[in-house]
Amino acid sequence: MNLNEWIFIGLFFALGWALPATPIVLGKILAPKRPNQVKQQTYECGVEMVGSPWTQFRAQYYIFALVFLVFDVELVFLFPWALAYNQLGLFALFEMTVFIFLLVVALVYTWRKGALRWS
Amino acid sequence: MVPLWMYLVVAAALFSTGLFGVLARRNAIAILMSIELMLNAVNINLVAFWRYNTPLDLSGQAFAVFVFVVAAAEVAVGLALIISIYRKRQSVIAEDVNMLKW
Amino acid sequence: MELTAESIVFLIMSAITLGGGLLVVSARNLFHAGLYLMVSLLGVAGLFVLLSAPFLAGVQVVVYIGAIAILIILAIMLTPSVTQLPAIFNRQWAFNLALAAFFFVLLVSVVSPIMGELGVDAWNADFTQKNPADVPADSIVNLGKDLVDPDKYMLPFEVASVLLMAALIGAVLLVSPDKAKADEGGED
Amino acid sequence: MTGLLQDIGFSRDLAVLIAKAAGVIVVAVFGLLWTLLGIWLERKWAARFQDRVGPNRVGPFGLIQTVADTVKILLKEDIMNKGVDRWVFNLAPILAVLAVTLIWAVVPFSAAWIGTDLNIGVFYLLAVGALGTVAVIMAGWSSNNKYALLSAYRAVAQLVSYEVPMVLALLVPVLLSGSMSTQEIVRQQHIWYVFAAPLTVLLFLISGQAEIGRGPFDLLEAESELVSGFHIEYSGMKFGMFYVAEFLHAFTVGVLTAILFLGGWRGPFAEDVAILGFFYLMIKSLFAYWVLVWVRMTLPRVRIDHLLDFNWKFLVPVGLANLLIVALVWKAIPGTDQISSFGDAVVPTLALLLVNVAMFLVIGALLADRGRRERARIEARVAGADLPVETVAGAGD
Repeated sequence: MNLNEWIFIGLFFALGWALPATPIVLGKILAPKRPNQVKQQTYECGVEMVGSPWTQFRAQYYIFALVFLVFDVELVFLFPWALAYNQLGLFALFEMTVFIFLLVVALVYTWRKGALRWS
Repeated sequence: MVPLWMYLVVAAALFSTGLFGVLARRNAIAILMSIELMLNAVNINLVAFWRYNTPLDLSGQAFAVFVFVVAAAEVAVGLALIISIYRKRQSVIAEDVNMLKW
Repeated sequence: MELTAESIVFLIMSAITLGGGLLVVSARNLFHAGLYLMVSLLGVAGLFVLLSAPFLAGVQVVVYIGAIAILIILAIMLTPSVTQLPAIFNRQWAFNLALAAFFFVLLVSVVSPIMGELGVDAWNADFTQKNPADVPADSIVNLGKDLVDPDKYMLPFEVASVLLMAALIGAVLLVSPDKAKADEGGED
Repeated sequence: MTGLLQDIGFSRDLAVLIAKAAGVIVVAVFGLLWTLLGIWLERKWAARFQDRVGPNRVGPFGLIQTVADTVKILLKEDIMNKGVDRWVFNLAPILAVLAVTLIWAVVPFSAAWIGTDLNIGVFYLLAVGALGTVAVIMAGWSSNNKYALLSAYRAVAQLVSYEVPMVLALLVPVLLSGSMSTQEIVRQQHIWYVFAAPLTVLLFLISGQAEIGRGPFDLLEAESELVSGFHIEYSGMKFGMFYVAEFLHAFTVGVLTAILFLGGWRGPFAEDVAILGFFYLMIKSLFAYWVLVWVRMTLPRVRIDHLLDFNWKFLVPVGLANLLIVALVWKAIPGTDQISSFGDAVVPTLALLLVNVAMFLVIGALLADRGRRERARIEARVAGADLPVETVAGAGD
């Protein structure tokens, strides 16, 4: 494999920071800086902050991330499969259908359980 | 290229770091993160051995992909357990979870 | 080790990986630990690229950073009271540190060429090799073929799907609020 | 350029490095400069959709408006509220922009111009997309603000959910072309994939719109509920960077649509004249981008439960079915494994087009039926239980 292709990505990572960072630093230099207590209050629609932002949130968000995680891992398998698809037989399609079917079973279970429901 | 043993040393260091985290951290999520580090060390080893010993056969890569699957499943269930326990006890300290101890 | 471009990149990536890893286990703030975990995982992805496995590097970023680490960070955000603990390590941490260090020394002594120089060759393996054969350009295509090949990884492949299904169902069961229990008063 | 540098006296490795670095700077600076023009363009379009004139004061047709805005925002005070996590707070906008500009590394601008032609190009796009989500979470978490935090949670739910149909859509061009390299996918499009897979294009555009977080999917930064969400505490140039990232991301989705489905740089004489290919790509990208702006300006924001239902109960099943059906048809037609000219591609494209039309009809019928039943159910419940409509409307599963 040619590592040269990846040098570009590596350099992009190394240099890409500079482009958005430059205007921010420039802004730091040019802009006025006069902080005061009131200005630095956390914004809460004009009233003073009530309690800490760390109140309990619903675990619903976690379930969506969870379903995503499982799908994401499965999709990783789909990429080499799709890439090699032209050189594979019909059996490969069948296998992938089984694979996806099992995934859909899990999704349907989650759905039926009502875990995908927001209310 | 870089000799094989250097990759193995890096993996060993990462594994030991993770091991220390698993043994010493109190927070259950931190323990889970340390386990991820250990799994990653395993993956480095798998891919490095594949690259240096059998680059024509893809067993090492395939194995690494399955490690990803196991890691994902482990994290999904592990975090679900932690969140579930947190809901009941308002704590994720591993030592506090002693329901099965006597 | 002579300093070629490749070895420099290797050193940088190793430093990122190990530095990130050390920060993960030592960070006081758990959210930061999660971010450091991402850094460390990115370093591992870099090592994969160096090892001519760009697909795995991609998988590493997509699955580990894009899904697993995000899930972990989400869990950290959902269990807020513990982002700042008075003590992050348990009481036996010194002993554990010694144990991990001992383990590291043990591993290094096995894999590094020191053993060979001492004349011990118990593993019958050569860890000092430097010039393996090139990886064929279509290795990802071959990976796709192998994964669905009945003679190779077809079974693990389908079992992986079953495992993920089970994990999803189990995790959803654990997390989704149990209505029947909540009605009874929701004791442990 | 490498040869030139070597002539000056650099070693080969160093010359390659410098040439690559120059390439990086060209691509990244182009992306950011394009933003200056693109924001003006979008504001003009948006104004037209809303029956306004749009920016027209600074420079001819208001062309320099964005430059003026940039100068203004540079001079704005950068306020950091109490309790922010400084490092994370400052890194988030930078990462947001970086995550988008990194995509441009694999964009084939023409037959000869590409940052780097990775053999895992499409996968790389996904990987980079994941970094954008991280930036949003970092911003939301570090702001020490309830709205920002809520927005970060929503980011996880929304961005991450819509990545699934996005990936399912990306898999179709990979399957059709048998390659993950962006350049190779463009080369394989003897007939644009939009004709072979219109349903996939639709999936890609919808999930793309959600990934950018723009209306009707702008729940991350809903002004009226979350007072602009994760970047609520940002001001000055840091806010500016989030703005740039959002715009650039939107345009990048247009570019990706053009590359994956509209034939990229393909067009008359594009193979020989590089600048023509670049020109074609930009025209196609702008068209795709215009469609996105059109949707944004036309549709109202959806509710979060609808948003997630729409993804998991509609887009994902449709995406999975679409992928399997396309794969089946692709296998059923002989000769699809070696398509090397326009002639080879005609029959498969027509067959896929027919299948796609059939899928559209089936999906349309299913949706119409579902809509009828839902309406009937709500009407029955409203009539029977005499409840106010609001409490019933959201009860559907």
